[in-house]
Amino acid sequence: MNPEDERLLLAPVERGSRGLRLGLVASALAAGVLCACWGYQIAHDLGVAGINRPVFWGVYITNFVFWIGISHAGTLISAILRLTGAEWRRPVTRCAEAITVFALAVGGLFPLIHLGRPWLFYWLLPLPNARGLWPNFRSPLLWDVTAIGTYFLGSSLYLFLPAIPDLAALRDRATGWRRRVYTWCALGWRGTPRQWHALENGIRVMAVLILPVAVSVHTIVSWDFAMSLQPMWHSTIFGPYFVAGAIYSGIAILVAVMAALRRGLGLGRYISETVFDNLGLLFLTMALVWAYFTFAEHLTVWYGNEPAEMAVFWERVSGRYAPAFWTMVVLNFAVPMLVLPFRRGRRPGPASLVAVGVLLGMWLERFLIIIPSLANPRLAYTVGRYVPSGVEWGITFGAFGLFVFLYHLFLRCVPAVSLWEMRAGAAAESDTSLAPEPAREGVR
Amino acid sequence: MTRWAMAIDLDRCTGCEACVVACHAENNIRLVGPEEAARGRAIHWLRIERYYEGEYPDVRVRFVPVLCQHCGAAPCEPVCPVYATYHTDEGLNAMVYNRCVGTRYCANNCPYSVRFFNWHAAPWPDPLQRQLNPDVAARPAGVMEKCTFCVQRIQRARQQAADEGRELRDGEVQPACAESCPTRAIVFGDLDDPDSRVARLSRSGRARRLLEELGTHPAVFYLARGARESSGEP
Amino acid sequence: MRKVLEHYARKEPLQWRKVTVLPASAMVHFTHRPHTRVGVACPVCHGEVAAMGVARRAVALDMAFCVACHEREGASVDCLTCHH
Amino acid sequence: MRRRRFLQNSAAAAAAAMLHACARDEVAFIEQAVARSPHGPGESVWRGSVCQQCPAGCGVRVRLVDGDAKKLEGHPAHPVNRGGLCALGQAAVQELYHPDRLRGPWRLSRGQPSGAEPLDWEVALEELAQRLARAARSSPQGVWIGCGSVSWPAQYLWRRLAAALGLPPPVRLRSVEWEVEREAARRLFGLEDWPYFDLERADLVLSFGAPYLERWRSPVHYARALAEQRQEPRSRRGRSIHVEARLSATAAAVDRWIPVRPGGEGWLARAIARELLALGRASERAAAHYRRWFPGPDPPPESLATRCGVPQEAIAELARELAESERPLVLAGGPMAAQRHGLFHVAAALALNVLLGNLGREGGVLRPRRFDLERNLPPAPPLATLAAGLQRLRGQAPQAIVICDADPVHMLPPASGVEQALHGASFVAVMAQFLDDTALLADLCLPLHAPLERFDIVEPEAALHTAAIGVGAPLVEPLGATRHPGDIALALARALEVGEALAWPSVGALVEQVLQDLHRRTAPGGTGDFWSFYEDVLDRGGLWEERPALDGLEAAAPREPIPEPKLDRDASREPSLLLAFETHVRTAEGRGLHLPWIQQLPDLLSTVMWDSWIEMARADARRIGVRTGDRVRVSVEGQAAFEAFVVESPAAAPGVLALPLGGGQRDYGRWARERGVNPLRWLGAGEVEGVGLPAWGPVRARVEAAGPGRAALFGRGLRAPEDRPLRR
Repeated sequence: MNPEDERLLLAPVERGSRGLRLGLVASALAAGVLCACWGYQIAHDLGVAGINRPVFWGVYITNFVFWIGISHAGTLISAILRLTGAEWRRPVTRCAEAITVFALAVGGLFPLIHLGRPWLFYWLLPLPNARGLWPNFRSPLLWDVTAIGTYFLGSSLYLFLPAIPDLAALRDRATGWRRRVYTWCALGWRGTPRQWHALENGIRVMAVLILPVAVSVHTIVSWDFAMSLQPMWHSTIFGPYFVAGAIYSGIAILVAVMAALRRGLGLGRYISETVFDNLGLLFLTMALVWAYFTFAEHLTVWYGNEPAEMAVFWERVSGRYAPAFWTMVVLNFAVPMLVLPFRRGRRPGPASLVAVGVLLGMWLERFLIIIPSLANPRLAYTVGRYVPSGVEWGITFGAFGLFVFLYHLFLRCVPAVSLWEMRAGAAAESDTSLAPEPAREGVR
Repeated sequence: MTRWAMAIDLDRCTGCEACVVACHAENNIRLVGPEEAARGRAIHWLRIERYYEGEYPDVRVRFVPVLCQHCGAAPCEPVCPVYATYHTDEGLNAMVYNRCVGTRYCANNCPYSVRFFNWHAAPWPDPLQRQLNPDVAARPAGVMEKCTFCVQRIQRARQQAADEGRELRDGEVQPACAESCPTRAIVFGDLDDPDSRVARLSRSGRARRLLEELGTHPAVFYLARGARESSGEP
Repeated sequence: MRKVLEHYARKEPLQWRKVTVLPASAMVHFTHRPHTRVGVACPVCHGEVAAMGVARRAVALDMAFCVACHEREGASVDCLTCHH
Repeated sequence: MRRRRFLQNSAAAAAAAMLHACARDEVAFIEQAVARSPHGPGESVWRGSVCQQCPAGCGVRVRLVDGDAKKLEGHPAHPVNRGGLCALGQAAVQELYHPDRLRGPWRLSRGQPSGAEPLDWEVALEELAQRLARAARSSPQGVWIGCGSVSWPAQYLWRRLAAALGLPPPVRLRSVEWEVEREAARRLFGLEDWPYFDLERADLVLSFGAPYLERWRSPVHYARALAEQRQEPRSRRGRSIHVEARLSATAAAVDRWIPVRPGGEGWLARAIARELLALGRASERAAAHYRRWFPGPDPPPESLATRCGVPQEAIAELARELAESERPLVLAGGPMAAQRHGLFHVAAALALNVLLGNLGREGGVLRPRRFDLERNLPPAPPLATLAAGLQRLRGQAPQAIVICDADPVHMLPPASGVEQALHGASFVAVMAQFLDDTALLADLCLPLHAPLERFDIVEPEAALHTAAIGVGAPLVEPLGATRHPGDIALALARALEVGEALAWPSVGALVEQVLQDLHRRTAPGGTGDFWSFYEDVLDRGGLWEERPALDGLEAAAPREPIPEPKLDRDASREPSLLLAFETHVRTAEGRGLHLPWIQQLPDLLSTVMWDSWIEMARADARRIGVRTGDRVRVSVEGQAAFEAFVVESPAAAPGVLALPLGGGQRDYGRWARERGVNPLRWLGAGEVEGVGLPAWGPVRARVEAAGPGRAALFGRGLRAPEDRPLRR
């Protein structure tokens, strides 16, 4: 790790670039679409969305599940990689963890957007009040609030802890108000062995803790559906199915983001083809796991031949939602199977294209889990239809904008690749003693 | 203890939908215009479901008036995060508009699709608001609503009985649908009183409950079409 | 008092103003009957009107007030008792 | 307590000022409430009244709170409805507070949007009186008065006014099928009224087209009767069969539906009669009557089966069931009565009752019982029949036309000539609650009280085996400057100086006089105080006999044969047959469609809200490439006609399109304006043979796809999941 590397990695933070500024403005505008649409919706009531009876949940909940799924990229993957001591993780962890935090922030917005009376959302929190009323702890939605809250808190910490040494490095180089901010953020980091020891312990503890939380989050999200009586929702495998899907979509966005960083920030040297090759194998594995769950889920329903479930099944497979269903199968299964098994397919270019396809496919998967079930209730008289409205599309689009915007802000504040971890990695490789000893042991 | 329940005799129901309008008139159900209705936002706490059997020329039609079944084990209740819907001591599935934040989870978890959402606030062009029932709250936008078994009538009758220092009599409380029904197909009363009409009808051989196999324990009994002599009815 | 006489002179009905109001947005159905039947004294909610020069709202009629009394007196605290 | 007493006193002092006060601030509100509600503000009061949404005359109870009507319920003791109240009846309270109700007289300019101007009642009445006087002077035949009001005082006072002015009697404005059914009853039973069909005690009910569970006589009464026929207190469940070309709600609710070819109903009845005669079920006298009504030779069975579209064996089976039944009953009517051969269809079906010998018997066809309200009143000639009225309209263009409480432009086919006559007349006055299709063509529009705002008597047209009337009193303050149509007649009589012939100061006084007469007659020896009787009648909302009576009824001596259709070959090349039908709330009159509760009520079978629709077989829909909810363009006999939504029905016969009556008003308030299609504008089909009224009925039509649409359907699912065909 030489000063040249440091300069390159710190460049987006310290100097920025035209591309970054442009991206920031463009994504801010897109995020503005979300704000405008949501504002309009609050002013004109939820009726401006396309949801109706019986499709009470639509694109908003699709987005919620999608973004919460995406959030499994980071923390979960980085924690696994850290705990298993995979060396190639070093350039990956930071940007993966950031994905988690921002995807959670965006995903967490959707339950609010979808509320009939969003200004009363605090009633879902166990706050003391004059009426002596508590939230209903039996409701999976409350589990959601708890789990997502915990996960957000945990993954924020998990992003923040390993960033402390880098923040301190930035503090040392910055001037003016930036220096004051970085000083505050760095929490007095001086790089003493005691501090390194504490940090290493903290990161290890967080990595262990965050894993079950991450698994629980998407399990609980799946239970929003599985705990209900709706045909094709009431399924025991929804927990693992959703977690698998979440990790799958998480890897997809990780691949896409890393490819973008590699190109946009010129980080090819750090985010190497090896990294993509390894990630690609993981990606392929998750594609297989996802396909296995999807197949199992549909096969059991089809074989069971229960009338109410079959109505949903046929609607997905050959009815109104068949185009979406088969697009999903192609994007999530066929394409990855044709591309990822080959080393050339796992190179940044093709892999990121596959990843974008998988993201779209996973969005469709969430949509296909939610809407056909709601549109085909048990009492067949009430069969429904759902066409998302402009406001819903605007908010969906704006959510991507918001995510990109937050990510851009992040890139302007913290180096996308962890300086000290790269340094530690390099040190480990060349076996010089530049990096502090504890870091090598603990945070592999 | 009282446990409110309803029996609907499908052999008497002709599908005239008088109950549907009576429900609107009693419960201040909001006016949903044609555009919104086309988007699936129409609100009818009570509806007559019709199912065709067979094809022309050999067709039969079944009618099922469907309203909130006030399930003994209601799937809508546990999923509400704020207790806006819960079970009362009298077996009613309560919906508290004040408390509702509008997650619409209850509606998704209702196998009978009898819960409705206020996508917009209610328009009452003057002087239409003069018809509104003062005993029933006008719901704001963003909350769920559904059949209450005309709880305001239950309250009114109970007050009346308390004023007169007596217990409620069987048949004294009639929801708007039951009261309007031209064929007297709807019977309402206390299931815990073994002599009430509804309790006796619930024991009939013709009595069924809707989607009973889901274990929801509905409080609405449907009496199947056909002769009643062998059904052991009063 | 002068105002009352003026109204009388103009043969206009007195313009009473309601001071004890439950807004419609509270979606509460209150009737006096069950309360008077069990002997809840008027001042409990209305204050000592006789002792007031100008009538004013004596009690913050919020849900905490209602629920506290209902619990104290053993009246129903079921939501549907008042909200329907 | 003191404050309330004080309020009451001050309210009493201010009562007069408050009556028309529009300021609804809290204080005025409370005072009004205290003044009018005996129990104080916010308390409910229940009063009796009578429903006028249709001529059935159901008794109602009205819930009043603080002076506003809140809810209507059926009167449990009223013999017509016995506590029930139909959808339309329930919705009357919404009509009362409809924001587009006419609240004052208007000078209009024949459908032109410009030139409408509000008038004072004095000016309006003055003008109407002058116009009537002028027209009567030039030619009494040049004045044409039409009356569709179900209010007896309105009818009586307008008949009386016409007689006093030497004008022809007012014309009864009813739909075509109503008149044809009535003509059939006249010919078969010699009644100038409806017979009563004792459905409750019949063990087999066979109905031909009559939508008696939806919109026929009193659907509330007959629906209850059907329910009782199936159950209490019988030991055996009665059965019911319905014959109709389309699966109507009635057909769906009875035990069995027998689909016939459109226009085949009468032939099915003839075929059954043939079997009955062959089985020897009919008495000789009945058979003789039958032969004189239908003197033509019986077509051979196979020909009859072809004409009605029902297999021979099914006909024989049906006849056997009827013959073996102890108390069979046959009903007939509905839209089929308005067809060219409507009289044949209705009469052929009703004549089966004669063959089955159930006239004047329990569970059969009974003579209706009525209070003769006019027995001790100054005489007034009866209303002219619609046929006679239309003939007069066509014969000589009237100078002045007055329409009372009816919308003939909407409910009669264009061939009736009403619309043309309205355009041609030099003066048109319309009394209406809403700006309907007829009122749009008026020079002068006089707004009417809603039923709950006025004194009234309604004689139930349902015609029971118990005499009954409904009596209404003003229960709410009028919404605007409106009047009772009878009071308008009284005011005109005074203005035209025939006041001595109509000597009542108001309709209320007439109602009181009639009740005094009834008090004398129903309480022999003058027992009881009249005023307590009066209060009691107003409180109950009517007066009725407690026990039904079995009044004899005989077949009328046939004077002329019922005209039978000739077999004409269908020359049209249009592929489909388009017919119109009625539902619970969609009738030829179109009444009720101005109310949101009715518009948003899902049709029982199609579940359509807020619009008209075309019902067709799935195969037909696929052929032209449309699905439920898509729009189609319909052309009738080669002429482009209208567009509508398609609803596929598993019960629709191939090649038959069906369209509900009632929609397509040009105005009629914000919720009905330009909504749906009025089939009567397209389904004109010559003249009803033997009745002389413009017929409407199945016409040849063609449909083609007109793109996707956004139909408001409440229940898209047609079949329960377990009934869905298996997919492989």
